[in-house]
Amino acid sequence: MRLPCPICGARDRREFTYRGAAVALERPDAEAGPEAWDDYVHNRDNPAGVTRDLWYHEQGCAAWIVVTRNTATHEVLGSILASEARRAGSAS
Amino acid sequence: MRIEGKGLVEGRTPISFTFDGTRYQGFEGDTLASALLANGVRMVGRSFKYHRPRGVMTAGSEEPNALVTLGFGAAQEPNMRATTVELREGLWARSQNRWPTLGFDLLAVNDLAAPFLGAGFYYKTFMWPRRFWERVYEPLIRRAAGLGALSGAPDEDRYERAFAHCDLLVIGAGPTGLMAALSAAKAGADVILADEDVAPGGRLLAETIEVDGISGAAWAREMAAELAALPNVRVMTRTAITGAYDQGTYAALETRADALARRPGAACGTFWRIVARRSILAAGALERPIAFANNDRPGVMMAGAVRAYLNRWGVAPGQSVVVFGNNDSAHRTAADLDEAGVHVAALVDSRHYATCDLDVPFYPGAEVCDTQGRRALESVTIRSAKGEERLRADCLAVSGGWNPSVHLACHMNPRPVWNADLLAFLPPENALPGMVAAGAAAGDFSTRACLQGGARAGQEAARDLGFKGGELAVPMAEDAPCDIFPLWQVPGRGRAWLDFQNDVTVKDVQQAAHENFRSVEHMKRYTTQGMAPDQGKNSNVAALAVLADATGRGIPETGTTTFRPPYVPVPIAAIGAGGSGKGFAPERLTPSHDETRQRGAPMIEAGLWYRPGYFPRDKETHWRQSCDREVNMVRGAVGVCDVTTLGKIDVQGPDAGAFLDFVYTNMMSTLAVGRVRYGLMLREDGHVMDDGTCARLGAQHYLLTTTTAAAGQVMRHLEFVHQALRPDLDVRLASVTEAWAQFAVAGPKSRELVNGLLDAPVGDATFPYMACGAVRLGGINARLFRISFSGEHAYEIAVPARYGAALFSELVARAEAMDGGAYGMEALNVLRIEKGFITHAEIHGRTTAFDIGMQRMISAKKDCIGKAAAARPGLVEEGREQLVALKPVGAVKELLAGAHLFNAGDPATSAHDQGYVTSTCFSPTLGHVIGLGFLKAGRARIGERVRMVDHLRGSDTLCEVLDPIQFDKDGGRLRG
Amino acid sequence: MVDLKPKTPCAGLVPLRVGPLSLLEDAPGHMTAIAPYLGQDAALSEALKAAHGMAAPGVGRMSGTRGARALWFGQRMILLIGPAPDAGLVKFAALSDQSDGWAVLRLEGQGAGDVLARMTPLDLRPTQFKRGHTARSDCAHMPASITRLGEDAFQIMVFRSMAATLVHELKIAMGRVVALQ
Amino acid sequence: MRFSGWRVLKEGLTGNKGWQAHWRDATPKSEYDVVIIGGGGHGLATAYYLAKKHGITNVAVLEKGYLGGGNVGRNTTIVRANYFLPGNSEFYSHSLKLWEGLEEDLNYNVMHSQRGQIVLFHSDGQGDAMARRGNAMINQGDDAEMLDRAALRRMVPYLDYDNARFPIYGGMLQRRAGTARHDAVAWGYARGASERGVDLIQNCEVTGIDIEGGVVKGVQTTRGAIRARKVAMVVAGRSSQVAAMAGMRLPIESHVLQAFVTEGLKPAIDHVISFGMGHFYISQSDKGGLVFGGDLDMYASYAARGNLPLVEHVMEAGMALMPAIGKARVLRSWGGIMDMSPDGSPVIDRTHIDGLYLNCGWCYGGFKAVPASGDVTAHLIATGAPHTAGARFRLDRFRTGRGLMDEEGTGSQHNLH
Repeated sequence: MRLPCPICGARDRREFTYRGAAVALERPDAEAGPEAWDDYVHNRDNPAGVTRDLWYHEQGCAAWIVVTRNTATHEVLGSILASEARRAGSAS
Repeated sequence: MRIEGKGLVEGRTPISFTFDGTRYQGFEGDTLASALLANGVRMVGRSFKYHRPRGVMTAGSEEPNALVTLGFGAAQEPNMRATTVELREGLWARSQNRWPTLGFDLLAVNDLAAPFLGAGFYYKTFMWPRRFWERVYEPLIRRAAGLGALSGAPDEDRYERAFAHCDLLVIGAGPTGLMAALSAAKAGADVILADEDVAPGGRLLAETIEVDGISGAAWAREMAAELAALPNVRVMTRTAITGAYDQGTYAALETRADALARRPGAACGTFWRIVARRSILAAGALERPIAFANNDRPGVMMAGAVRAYLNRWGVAPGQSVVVFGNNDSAHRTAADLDEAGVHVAALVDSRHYATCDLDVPFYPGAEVCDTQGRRALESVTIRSAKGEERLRADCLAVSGGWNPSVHLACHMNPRPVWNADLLAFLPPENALPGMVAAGAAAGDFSTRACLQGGARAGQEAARDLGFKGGELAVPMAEDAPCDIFPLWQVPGRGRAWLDFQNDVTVKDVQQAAHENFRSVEHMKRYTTQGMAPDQGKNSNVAALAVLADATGRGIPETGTTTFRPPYVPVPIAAIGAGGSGKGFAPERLTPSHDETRQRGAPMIEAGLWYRPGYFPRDKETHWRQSCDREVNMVRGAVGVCDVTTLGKIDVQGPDAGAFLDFVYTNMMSTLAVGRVRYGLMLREDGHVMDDGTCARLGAQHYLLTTTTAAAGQVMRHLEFVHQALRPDLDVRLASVTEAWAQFAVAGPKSRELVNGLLDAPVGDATFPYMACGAVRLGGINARLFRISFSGEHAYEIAVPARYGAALFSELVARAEAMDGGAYGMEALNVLRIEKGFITHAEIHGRTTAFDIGMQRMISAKKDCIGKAAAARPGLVEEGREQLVALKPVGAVKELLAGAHLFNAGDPATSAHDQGYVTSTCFSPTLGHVIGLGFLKAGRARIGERVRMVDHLRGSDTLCEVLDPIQFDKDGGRLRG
Repeated sequence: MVDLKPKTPCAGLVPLRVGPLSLLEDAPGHMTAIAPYLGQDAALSEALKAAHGMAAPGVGRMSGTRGARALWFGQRMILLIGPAPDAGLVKFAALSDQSDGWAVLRLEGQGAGDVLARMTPLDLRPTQFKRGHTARSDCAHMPASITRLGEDAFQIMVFRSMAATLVHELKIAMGRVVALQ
Repeated sequence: MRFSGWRVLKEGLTGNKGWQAHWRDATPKSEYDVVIIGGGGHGLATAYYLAKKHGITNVAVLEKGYLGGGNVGRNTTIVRANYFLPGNSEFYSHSLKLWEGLEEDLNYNVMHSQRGQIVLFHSDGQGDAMARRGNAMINQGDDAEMLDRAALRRMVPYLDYDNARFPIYGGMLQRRAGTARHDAVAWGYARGASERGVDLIQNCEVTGIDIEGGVVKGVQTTRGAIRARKVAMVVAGRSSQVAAMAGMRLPIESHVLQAFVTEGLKPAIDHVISFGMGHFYISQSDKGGLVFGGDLDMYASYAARGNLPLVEHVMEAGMALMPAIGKARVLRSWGGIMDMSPDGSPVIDRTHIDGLYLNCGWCYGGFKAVPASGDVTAHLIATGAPHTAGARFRLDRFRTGRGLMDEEGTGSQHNLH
């Protein structure tokens, strides 16, 4: 399995550490309330298909990236830096 | 029997080898199977369940019968296919799954009991009496089952692993693969051509077919030479592609020729991970048997294998051969045998319309319906329109058609597609990203079609990758159409084998269907068909056909089971190469490692690091003596401990303070330059992740420490928080763990020791408790931190790592001159337990700040990671287990980490569980055993007595619940 | 005044030779991790050029000359090798002294690429990974920085504490490669 | 038909013609008292105990593929009760007791083999944590023994005691732990349920859950609509998709766990052995194959197949722990889809929809749970009240933080287990 690091290009999966769904980028406000926090920390869409998830290029350039991927086929559709995804998300 | 003038081993070096204690001779280039057949050895093994005599059936890695054990002692290798074992001088092989001998096997009695041992019989019996399963039935079954045996000795582990990268991977170096590789390479692509055989050529090595007017084998040699001369081609023989994985990653097992493997330093094989942008599956096809009564006797072989032994190795597998098939492969075998002067007793063709111009007895529209002979084939029963006829024969060559080797194309789940004309499963289109199938693997069975298909696939792959050219003239070769008539099983009495290795017969599959195991997966799992070492390569399609028939469905509706890696079995030692012994994980050594070892300290694994347990001195015979002395040394004088392993992270930038406020529960932005603060980090789930210190070295420069165990996790976490949550903060992180050697200098004489080294001494006023700053020592820039994990007046001193070894020696020597010395992890542990300082024994992932009494460290003034989740009601309930210290007050003065706590008088059962002990030690300072633990509502129960029970080690005592800090509660020694 | 003797990460471990392959420890001088602050990449590159004679390297590249090199070292990080960093750089970037943090080894000789192919998943084919190319990757389960210095020459860096393991693993792989030559 | 040795003899003598189908293939009726979505081990066991213990037989088990085709048919077959946190502790203890009587109960030989499991530890700290676990097991009434190196060496001499990167300090033995023949467990429950009147319906995929006014009314399937008073979602591996049909978003991420089997070998490993450094566990099947596995591949996946880095890590761990297995050859690898919950422990609970029940989150521990999971889920459906052995498997524990069961101590958030 290989993942496209936006900085380094396609790299072996063993250079990366997994973190899970990219909803982790959308951290609620401190006062958002227990339901919002439960949703953020625990509940997941968990699609059998295209998902966006977070990987850390730990044995590489140390970038956190968001990979768009199909969980049913392992096809990789693209990736961006988590910092860019976060900035884009905050802007919207 | 060798045939003069046949085969590619002609004129080569003779080799002697041993099978079951008898010495034989073969030739260089032989496999063990070809050499055994040349020596007239017919029976080479026993089947799994019925212990039926078995002989060589195929000429490749799919061999189901001829599994042998090679070598002895630690070199013993079980379950080796004789058909792929290259003969070498002194090779020592023996048959397996028999006792006492191959010829006389007591478990052959199973064959007589076959009516009771049909599919799934064991699910219906062996249930009474209950304890007999483990005591009687299972041991008997286990002993009878299994094939070869492991030696029990550690593997010598001479495998290696490697990576390779290419534009195009061509899998299989037969006519298809050779053309594909050359075509793509000529266009400029980087090509890897891999084949499991010892030389390129594939079926061309086994046939009398000509290519471009020369023998197929000669043509293959020329092609291989041409490819080898190209700089962008890597030909990998003896290399089986074993698995297809995501994004063009392939696993491969390369076994090394014996002479190479024996060179000093060489590996006996390589487990490759090949990354390819495109691949061509040119893996050919495997011939399949036909199920008829007693089709498993030694001497019954695949027709194509008979040709291979004859044409490649010059061996006639019999003196009188019956050939039986439903397609032209049978005719080809009969022709080759006839031409080589081997007696063909009959050519039996189930196709009623078949014709034959060979001068051999020909039986069109007929079938072989039975065979005879116990340890070797003696005769064959043929059923035709004229009735049944028995012919003497010592070899029966069978062809039920060919199964394209679709396996790799299906490793990513898609199922192969049934082709009713070819009576074969073909690789599904686009099953595997970047892979196309060509040649026989794609259902092109003529040589010419393979050559054409390979050339086309190679050229298209290259074009797809952006290369131009690669047009090749396709050589002339036979182009016979595929003509096959369905024949899976010959009706009749007697058992007809489908899965030879697991002894699964037509009846078993029918029985399974009868008992409602009608799904192909149920049939497989109930009968074990396809689960043997050949993974159904010889049996799957026929078994499917039988199941389809038994359930009234067609083959495509019945479906196939899943193809899974590896294509051929791979030794654990190959995939796990380098993992044994110390190779399992890197070793991290501290700057003081050598000095520490010289001082005789036993080393303890701390994550990947090694740290000293204690530093034994003369006359100390027990670790406790050393530990107690080291504790007393720190409490009374001064101790030195290497703490380089603690994670150190530079956090710099205008927003460093804001960033740290967000990751720590407490405020760091308010920390003054030159000061240190203890910090607690939570996970977002509200539990404690790690603790450590945070030093402010400059207005925009903080230095954090983490625990040794959590250094990597914390760095990953900080990068996550920065990049994924707060990229707006202008802050930069760098791990500097390894750049600095750091030593704790602890004890009442620590300042004296430190000042002896510093270029400019420090005092309480200039350097109070929790101060930090740059210092110089011996002209070197160093850092000094007045922090303590022992509760004593203490410092940590950091120097560039290159000076670490020298500084440690210097510190220890000076400490010893002051009645102090080095201390290890044991003493460090005692010192911190006395002070109630926590480690990962307490912050074990399930504890909250509330549990360890640090809830007030979660600042109310700001948000931080984990704050919201930590406020969940369940995480702050008074009834939670809270950190306390314990001391035994019963008759038994013992505390055991891992023991559980109960109210005095309660039974020691789950329902009454009140907590547990996490850390214990004998405190030389306090003069008794103390421990830390968690007790329900513990903070409110100081002074109570609780019962500690350790069932495992038989300990039961009363303990007093104490405040976690048992030594110097007001911290006077830290500040003094 | 105390006199502390320095020790290099690979002291006593190298040099070693196996067939045509040799493994040496480099003495790189100062090594400084330089991480530009937000929006300061161009300014940092200018400052580097002014102070040390080389612009900031692009992703996966090394710039400079043998005496003063700048190695791409990860996302937003450059490793300045050789000179002590110019004091002015702190305006544009966070600087961390890494002079002692890494073992710096040089593997040279025929088959050096084959040795590394046994240790790292990087694509090191000469057409893909040319002289002056550098990458962060995994090397025998260790985080590493790998740089091609020449046709058959590579620089390999791992954490100082892992130097012994790296040398041990390289030695085995060198033996394996040479045995097949 | 009762299975027995006598029956095997009798049938063997009469051509094996008298055997019957192990279960009936039913066609769906229009209405059931209970519909169980999922014909895996847990679903089949739930149906069995509903019928056997509660007399509820108007039950359908709907399976989109073939019975037992999920994780019950693709695990490493280990059965143990060595948990230590309240909730898991009583549940797995209950399950092991059910295992011990399962063959008589089902009249099906599931080859439950109590050969003992040894979990190794490699530091004093791990030993302390192991002691806490072992004591909890005994507190719960189960068995556990601490073995020192010498005792271990006598029992399992083939481990690497002398050169290991992470030396073996000792191990914890649970003698009552062991293995079972995984497929047979599914088939045995299927047969038992079918005999008691439960309809087992294969190739029937649920495509919708009918809910009116907060009350479940039935399900839509590829074989038509089926009304039901109660519906249980017992579909670990597909929980998120099925729950989404009821408008629920679960605390589940799906991951792939790989497992491996070698070619058949004469007996070499008599116990179940678990490595304490690096995930690795191994046993030897009665057929002779070494069956082993390791950690998750560590990425969300429904592909039921994995990748090489994990494969290699598992084999490295095997070589590190027991280098004597180096010449065993891996015959087959496969993958299963794991319902990973945040704290690594399962959920058996009511939902906010009346009559709709949830059984999910088995992570990589579902096989040994099958009997108790079926029993507890059946009890919940039949009585409306949680069974004492499964009362803590609440869905709301993540929201409230009460009763989290993070056995590994890696956290109660995703991707840490």
